[in-house]
Parts: sequence; C-alpha cells; structure tokens
Amino acid sequence: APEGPKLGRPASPEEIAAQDINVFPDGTGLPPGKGTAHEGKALYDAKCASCHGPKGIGGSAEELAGGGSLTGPHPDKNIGTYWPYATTLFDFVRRSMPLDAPRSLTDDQVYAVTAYLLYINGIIDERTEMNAASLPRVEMPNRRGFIPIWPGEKAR
Amino acid sequence: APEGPKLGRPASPEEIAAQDINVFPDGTGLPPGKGTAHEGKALYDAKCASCHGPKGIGGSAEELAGGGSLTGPHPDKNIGTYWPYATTLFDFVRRSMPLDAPRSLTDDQVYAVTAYLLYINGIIDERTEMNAASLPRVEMPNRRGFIPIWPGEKAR
Amino acid sequence: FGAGTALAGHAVQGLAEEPPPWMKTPGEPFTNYGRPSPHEKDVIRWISANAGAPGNGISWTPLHKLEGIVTPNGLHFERHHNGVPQIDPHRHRLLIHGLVENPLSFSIDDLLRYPMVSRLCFVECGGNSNAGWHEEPIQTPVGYFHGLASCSEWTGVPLAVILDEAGLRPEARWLIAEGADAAAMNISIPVEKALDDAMLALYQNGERLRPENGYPLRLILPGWEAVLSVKWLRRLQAANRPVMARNETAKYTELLPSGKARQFTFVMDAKSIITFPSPGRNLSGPGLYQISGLAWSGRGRIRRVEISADGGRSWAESALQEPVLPQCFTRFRLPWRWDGSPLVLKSRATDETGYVQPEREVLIAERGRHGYFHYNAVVAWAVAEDGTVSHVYA
Amino acid sequence: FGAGTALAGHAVQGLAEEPPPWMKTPGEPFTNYGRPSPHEKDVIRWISANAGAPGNGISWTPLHKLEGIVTPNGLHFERHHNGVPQIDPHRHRLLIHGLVENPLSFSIDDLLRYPMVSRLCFVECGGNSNAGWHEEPIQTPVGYFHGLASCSEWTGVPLAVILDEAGLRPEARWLIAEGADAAAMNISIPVEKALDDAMLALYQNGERLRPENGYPLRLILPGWEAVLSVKWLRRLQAANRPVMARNETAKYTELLPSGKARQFTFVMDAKSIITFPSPGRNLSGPGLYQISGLAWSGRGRIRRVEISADGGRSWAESALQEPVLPQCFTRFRLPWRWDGSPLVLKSRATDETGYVQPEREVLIAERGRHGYFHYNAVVAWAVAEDGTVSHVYA
Ligand code: HEC
Ligand code: HEC
Ligand SMILES: [Ca+2]
Ligand SMILES: [Ca+2]
Ligand SMILES: [Ca+2]
Ligand SMILES: [Ca+2]
Ligand SMILES: [Ca+2]
Ligand SMILES: [Ca+2]
Ligand SMILES: [Co+2]
Ligand SMILES: [Co+2]
Repeated sequence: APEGPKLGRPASPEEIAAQDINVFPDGTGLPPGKGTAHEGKALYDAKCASCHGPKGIGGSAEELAGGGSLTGPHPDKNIGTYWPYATTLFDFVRRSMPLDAPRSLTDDQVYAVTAYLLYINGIIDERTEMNAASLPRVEMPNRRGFIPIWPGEKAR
Repeated sequence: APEGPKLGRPASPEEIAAQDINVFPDGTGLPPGKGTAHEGKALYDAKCASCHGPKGIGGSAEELAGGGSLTGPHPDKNIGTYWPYATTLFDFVRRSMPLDAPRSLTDDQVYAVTAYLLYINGIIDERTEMNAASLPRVEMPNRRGFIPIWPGEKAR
Repeated sequence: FGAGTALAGHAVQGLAEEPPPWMKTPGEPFTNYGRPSPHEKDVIRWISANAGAPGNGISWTPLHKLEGIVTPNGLHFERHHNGVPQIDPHRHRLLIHGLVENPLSFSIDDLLRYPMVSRLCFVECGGNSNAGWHEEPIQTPVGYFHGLASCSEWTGVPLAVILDEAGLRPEARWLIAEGADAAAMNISIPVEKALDDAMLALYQNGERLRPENGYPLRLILPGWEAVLSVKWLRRLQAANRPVMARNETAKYTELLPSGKARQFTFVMDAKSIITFPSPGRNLSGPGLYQISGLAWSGRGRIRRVEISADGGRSWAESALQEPVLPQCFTRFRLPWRWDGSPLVLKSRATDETGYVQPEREVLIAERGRHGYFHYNAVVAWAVAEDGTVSHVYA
Repeated sequence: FGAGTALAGHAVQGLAEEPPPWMKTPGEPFTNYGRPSPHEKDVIRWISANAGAPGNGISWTPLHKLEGIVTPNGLHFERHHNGVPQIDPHRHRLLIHGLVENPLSFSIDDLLRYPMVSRLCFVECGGNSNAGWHEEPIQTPVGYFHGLASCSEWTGVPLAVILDEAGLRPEARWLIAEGADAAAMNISIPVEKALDDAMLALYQNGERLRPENGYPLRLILPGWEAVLSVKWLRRLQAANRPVMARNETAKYTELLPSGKARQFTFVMDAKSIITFPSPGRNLSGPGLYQISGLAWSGRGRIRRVEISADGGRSWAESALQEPVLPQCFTRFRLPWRWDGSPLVLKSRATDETGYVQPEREVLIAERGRHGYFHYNAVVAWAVAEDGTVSHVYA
C-alpha cells in the first residue's frame, strides 16, 4: 500500500469499549447483565409486538418465530429454523432494535428480550437466565446448517 | 457510419424557409426589406439603449461602438474595429436581440437598426439604405483582420 | 407546414409554432446546483419501503431509462435498514481496533489528506434480480427488476493504507465493519479483500458521497455484494473470525434445496440485461433497432455479451462500449432488424475468467428456488407481433 | 474520551456523544431523486451573470471541491447567452437542410431509436482560464479560474449516421448549427469533425441531458471549444462556407499583438491544473501530502503530467489514474512531502501527440495578452511558510 500521512489518533481502551458492540459466537463482546424470557415478555409486548406481532408472528416486520421447515416448496427461514447463533440475536437487537428507538434498551433488557425470542422459538424455557456465560452456550437448531463458500470461492 | 433506421421525415421548402435565418457574408439568407440609420435610431433608443447605452456606449451590455485600436496595451474590439462582415450584424440582431424580446423585430426594423449600428461606427452614413443587396457590399474596416487557423490546424 | 403526415410511430410531425416560444423569451437563470428537466419527472428511483417503517426498504435505479454506464448520483439505488442518517461530517470518526498494533481514530478531514485512487465500478445488492426466483416471470420495467445495481466513479483511500498504519496483526483474518446509521449495520469482511482493492470512499462521481450512499464515508468492495460496502462507516474491528452478524447469517446466505445454506457468498457473478427493448420499452413496428443493455461481473472484465433473437438457439456477439473496465457496468449494443414476427430475446455475458452467465434452469437446478440472493440467470424478453415486450421464462 | 488532545491541524479529536444522535433515531426516508448532503452546501457552481440580463453569463464547476474525473450533472459548468430554454421535448425537432440530398426533420423520439455510442470526454469553454492573461495573477479557487470545463459520459447518435441519411453533398464543407434557445446561437462546424467523432448527445452521465446542458439534444464535439457543442440543437445547415456568425468572428477568435486575429481555433490544447494544494486548499503543516490535479487535451490522450516543486527547475512524473481516455479529464496524483519551506508548485501536461503545455511567457510571447480565448499555460501555485497557497506568475 502507498504510504499515508499517518494522521490516525491513538484510540484509548475506554473509547474503544464505548463503541465496540460486536458480539461474537463465543460470547466475546457480551456485556454484564442478565434476563429471562419471563422478564422479556412484557418488554416485547410493549416495544416489539407493534411491528413483529404478538409472539413474533403476524406483524408488519419480519416474523421472529413460527417454526417450519427449511426444505420443501415453502421453506420457512426464521430465528428458530435458520439462525445459527444465539449471540447474533443479542448483537442485532442491541444495535438495531426497537427500530423506532435503537440503543434505547439496557443490556439487561436486551438479555431479557433475547431470552424471550429464544423461548417463543422453543429453544430455551421461560425461566432460563441469559447472560454472558449462558447465551453463547445456547445450541441453535440450525447451528450446522451452513456450507462455507468462502474461502473456497476465493480460489476460483 | 453505422446504418440508422432512417426515420427522418422529409422537410418541405416552406418548413425550411420558416426556420432558416442564417445570413452569409455574400448575402445568402437575407430577407426582403430595408432600413436606414436614420430610421434605426429611434428604434435603437427605444429597444437597445437601455442595455447598450446611448450611441452604443456606456451600457451594462457590450459596447457597440467607440472605435479604438486593435494593437497596443488596451486593444478595443468592437463592431467598427473588429467585426469582419456587416451581414453578421443582421444575422445576430435578428436571431438574438433585443435580449429581452428576441425575434420581436420585423425584418425592416433589423435592417434599420443594423444600419444605425454601422452608422455610429462611422461605416455608412445616416441615409444609406441597407437591404439584401447593399448590406453584403458594406466593407467592414477589419475585413482582412483574420488569419485562418483551420484547416491548417487540422494538419497538425 | 406545422402539421405533417403521421408516419408509423410518430404522431406529431411538424412544429406547432415557428419559432417555438422558448426562442422568443429569455430562458431561466443560472443555478448553483442543477436538476433534471421537469419533462423527465418519471425518471426516478422507485421506492419500495416497509409500510410500518419508512426508512426500511429499497429504491431502484431506473435502468430502463438510462444509457451509458454511469448512474447519476440522484438515481443510485438505495437499501436502508433504518433510514438515511443525517451525519455531521465534523462529528464523524472512523475507529480501527481489535487485532491491530495501534488502535486508531480518523476524522474525515484526516482521511481527505490520504493518498486516493478512483475507479468506476458497480455496486450491486446481493438481493438484486431476486424476482427471477419467482414461479411466474415478473412484469415490470428492467430497473424495478434489476435496478438494485448502479455504477459510479468512486474516489477514496485504499483501505490497505489505513490498515498498514494501524498495523494489522498476523492473526487478523476478518474486519468487522459497522455503519453509523440507526441500524448500526455490521458485517464481516475477509482481510484478503480489505488488503486487495477495498476503498474508503469519500467521493462519488466527482462530488462527495450522497447521504443515502454513505456520506461522509463508505466502504467500496468492488464486485462484492453491496451489503459489504458498508455505508456511513464508523468502525472496523480486526478479528480472527467473522462476527456472524444477522446480515451474514439470517440474510445474504442462500438456502439450498437440501435445507443447507451457502454462507459467505461475496462475489456477484456475471450478469447481463437488455435494457432496450424491454418491458415498457416496446418496438414500434418492423425495422432496424439498436439492442442496448448492461453487463457486469464481480470477477473482472466482461469479455463478451451474446444476444439471441430466437430464444437461445443462435447467438450473435454484441459490441462492447469502450472502456471495458473490471467490476464495472459495460454497455453492449447490437444493430437488429425486426421483421415483425414474435420471438424471444436473450443476452448472455461471459467474463474474463471464462465464467458464462447461466440459463435459469441451470441456476435453479444448482440452487433451487429459495436462495433469494445472487440471482444472475439469463433473462428472456418475448416480443409480441404488436411489438410489446414482456418477461418470459424461456 | 470525548475530548482528545489537539494535534496539528485537527481541532476536534473525540466524539462529543457516543453513540451519536443519528444512531439513536431512524434516519430520513427514501427519495425519488437524491441531493447532496446539506453539509456540502458550498459545493456549487459559482454564478457570474450579467447584472442587466440574468440569463447571460457563466457558472463555474467547483473543480477545487471535486475528485476523480466525472463532473456530477448538477455541477457541469454553464455558459448561456440568454438563459436556459424550457423545451418541451415533444415539440422539439432537428432540421437538416442546405447542401444535402434529402432535407430531413427528426423528433427526439426518432433520434432515441438510432444507434448510439457513449464516451467520457471533457467539454471546455474556449474562454476557460482566461484570467491567466491578466497582468496580475488572479486569487480565486481553482474552479473559479479553470472551471469552465467539465467531464461527463455523453451518449448519443454519431452525427455521421444522420448526415448519411440526409446525403451530404460533396460541396458541403461546413455545417451551421443552431440552438433553440432565446439567442438562437449559431456557429459553423467543419464537416471533417462532423463526420469524425461529433455526437448528437441525448444522455449525460446516464440520464437525459440537463436543461442547462442542452436538453433535449446537444452537439458534442470532443476536444473542441465548447461553443461548437451547440446546446438545444435544432438545426444543421450544410454549406460550402462558414456563416461567419458573431461567435466565430467577434468572439472565439484570438487577437494577436499584430492586430490580426486567429480565426477558427477549434482544438483545446493540453492543459493541467493542480487542484490540491491550491488557493483556498492550504497545507496544514510540514508532512506527507498527495498532490492531485486534472489534465486534458483536445488532441487525444494525456501521456504525461510532470510536477515541479521548485518553480520549474526540476520535474517529477505523476501517476495517471486509469483509464486514460482521449479528450477526457485525466486525474494525476503524486505523493509529496512538504518540509515547510516556501516554494512554487507547477504542473505540465504532455499529450499523446507530443504537445507540451507551454510556460506562460512562451504562450504570451506567441499570442500576446489580448487573445482572451485558449489560455492553457502552466499554472504556478506559491506555497508560503504557513501553508497558504496563492497563484503566482513564476
Ligand atoms: C417500528 C417497527 C419495529 C419495532 C418496534 C421493532 N422492530 Fe424488529 N424489525 C423491524 C424491521 C422493519 C426489521 C427488518 C430490519 C431490516 O430490514 O434490517 C426488524 C428486524 C428484527 C429482527 C431480525 C429479523 C430477521 O429475521 O432478520 C429481530 C430479531 C428484531 N427485529 C427484533 C425486535 C425486537 C426484539 C424489538 C423490540 C425490542 C423490535 N424488533 C422492535 C421493525 C421493528
Ligand atoms: C436587456 C438587455 C439588452 C437589450 C435590450 C439589447 N441587448 Fe444587445 N446584448 C445584450 C447582451 C447581454 C449581449 C451579449 C450577448 C452574449 O453574451 O451572447 C448583447 C449583444 C449584442 C450584440 C453583439 C455585441 C458583440 O460585440 O458581440 C449586438 C450587435 C447587440 N447586442 C445589438 C442589440 C440591438 C440592436 C438591440 C436592440 C434591438 C439590443 N442589442 C438590445 C443585452 C441587450
Ligand atoms: Ca470487543
Ligand atoms: Ca413463517
Ligand atoms: Ca438559406
Ligand atoms: Ca471600447
Ligand atoms: Ca452473501
Ligand atoms: Ca475559436
Ligand atoms: Co487527525
Ligand atoms: Co419520425
């Protein structure tokens, strides 16, 4: 690469921590906090159901539950059938939802509503606490459903 | 050239005549009609002087007279010193002037105001009639002032 | 004169008035920033947004109304997850952290001082053309079928320059990019691409990026699905693995008939579309026409675009408009005399790697009909006896 | 974090708020036709019109604010003699007559069906850069000195196709073109150029022409002074001699010190300008910079752009951004480390014919100072110790 003028300002650990909201499948990036589906239900009904429908079905935005199959004439891709990692739910909801007020939930609330989404997809039960340790251990039904194309594609 | 679909509609002589307002140095394109500087003065004062100033000098738009030299530290390019053909005046005024109402003058009026512009530049006198025969014969002072670059340039 | 004889396809022949009114009165004054003629008011991005969320959806480039290869900035397609952020460029920063020796923060003014490069290249949504998977051929103008693709001259800083400065660690295999929009869109990018031709784009067709295209800073990954060309770029985390974000797991992966899905499908394969004639741009009777269309490939230059006027039995090679650039729209054209009989037009692109755009049956045999993304099959237009053009599967 | 240490040239270091406000609330909705960010509101054409006649004058492309080679349509320079006509494309016709076998009239719909070509090329006013003739160096941003030049992808019908159809007679040596504006601007074009690469342009950067750039039809004569690329084209008269219109006699001819004037000066000679650094785009202290600029030639491709940082004593060759196209803006760039001492920067273009952009003294020795048009001398920027850039004759 050509030489640059090296104007980058060193970023402090605090500055990075305040911005870094990436959550990896192994749990890296998960904040302290916790929540259960039981706690998450009220929150979901108040802040999410208007778009995603009660229990994640029948809203104007994407369905968040409902089961179904990934094969056949009408495959059903949703959290329960398709998403490979539970950590993605936390990552996505914390950064993007609710759509009308992103970044408005506390970390506890994100854990709780994540637990609720896992619960309505039949993956965890209502009382299981989701936190930085337990969430990465949730085994999603479609965990092995992806065929890596990259780096194979690179070789072409 | 690649072949085209040949959609051009034949244009009739009348249609062409109605549009063709080009006037060549030999007078080709000049319409019937006539006028003198004497007649043109009133018209100029009414329709041109507001922009070009009385007698072609001192307005917000370009000077139309004033004499001067084409050499030295401050050359003066204007109708009298620079324009090589009197027909160009007719062509230009008929198509473009007055700026606030182009195409509003009759051909007689264009002859008259053209005569006036030639007159204030000291090229013809106040009573000389300008018409399709006389205008091309007006010898402009700078008639021989141009060095042809094209087609020499083409050869480079 | 004034009214002429009506010839086939041309209703008004003469001019009603000579000279026309706009030659008799001074025109409009100068403008600081111009706009299209009011007579072109239907040349627009067609918006398809979520009823409950106006900033969530797409808008399409009207490819059927355009010529050449450049997409004017006002018509570059849009895909927003939660609207267009109104970013103050003086308050925007790019943070680089994770597996780097020196975590760094850059202002836009900083980046504007870095060495820049320019390139003309397409940006195409991974979901472009996805109506092709439908059981029935969609009947809509080309742009509203294939117009989640646009082509611009992008200018910016090679990402490699900034990664050099930060000192990428050997373990770093991915960069997790994040946008400063209300979706904080994140996605994982292989370092191979980041170091190859990824650009921190600041300019689009000469001027600074448009808000809807990432102002003040976006990634451009030439030839790769556009979700990776993160708009409003604010953060790059170097990591040894992908973050497995929603948009690289739940979306932008292709479900196969087996129930398994292809993941990390980055490259946009070769595609071509005939923009004239096309649905809504009908033929006005037998005669000579110029077929015109666009081809592009994420793998490099377009080498050839063939056109068939018999549903794929025989093919003629079209002329490619120079310059033919890698990962760039390429305009192809072919003179063509229509004898008035019904037929099926197709175009087929081959890129410089030898990859040939597949027929629909072949693509579907390989991928099924539920992959949603990366549809690039040969497109067929049926021309009816009256010159009407419609989309067919043929 | 939040407030950082102030480094040289960068006042605000941290972000005031995390996350920034535009990540916490949905963004703006989709738009049918986009516009630049409000933060770029000073990236405009600078208008210089006649006080008594608002449609008579020019507006400049802000070259100092742009990068790459494409000029966005909203910023293409303007030169109008009597404003921008608001033409109804359905009432516009192109008439070809004079020394042709078949006088013909074409509607825009007719022309849209003809074979088209595209090309990226510059359009430059013959009067561009004319402040260079002044006795004192003008102090103004580059665009307001050299910005009567813009570069677009033009698409249209080769004029030769239409001339073929009309059947140009052997005696025809010139075509007198006329615009449908309130000035009915007319000018004479040699048939050699008309048959070579002249285009009846219908599209500009993908979309239909802008009103101020000739909608619905303009001539493009690549590499020739822009007055010949007649906008709002309505008529072409084939003739055996030029019409000697005002704009090819009283204007667009160059008076020499002898009192004689050069006439039919068509080709725009090679030119180059450094857009960064440049007046108003100062240096913020010693360090590494990328010099960036534009070069072009009416005679073909740019072959080389050299840069001097010592007022012309020594020269370094810059990198030309690919693709380098004939009669087209070419972006040149060169990394450069400024040690903080005052100096003079120059750029010098050479085109593929071997023509070298002249120094100002040489041009003035040849042409005097009253030619007004076709100024293309080497431009010099003085960099002061504090980084301020100014225009000098050096
Ligand atoms: C105002 C409407 C709205 C509200 C309220 C809302 N969402 Fe969403 N949600 C959407 C839309 C629209 C999308 C699709 C976003 C996109 O296209 O990127 C979405 C996507 C999602 C997805 C991803 C679905 C998928 O299959 O990719 C999840 C998970 C989600 N929302 C969870 C939530 C939760 C949890 C809440 C409440 C805390 C919430 N949403 C509130 C509109 C809303
Ligand atoms: C409202 C202002 C205005 C009025 C009224 C007007 N003009 Fe003009 N005239 C101009 C302007 C402005 C120009 C320069 C046009 C251009 O830049 O192409 C001009 C140019 C000219 C020129 C060319 C000068 C040159 O040296 O190239 C002539 C000749 C001329 N006008 C004659 C006339 C005549 C005759 C009339 C009246 C019948 C007239 N003008 C009325 C504004 C005006
Ligand atoms: Ca982290
Ligand atoms: Ca479902
Ligand atoms: Ca005639
Ligand atoms: Ca004078
Ligand atoms: Ca993908
Ligand atoms: Ca000239
Ligand atoms: Co800085
Ligand atoms: Co017709």
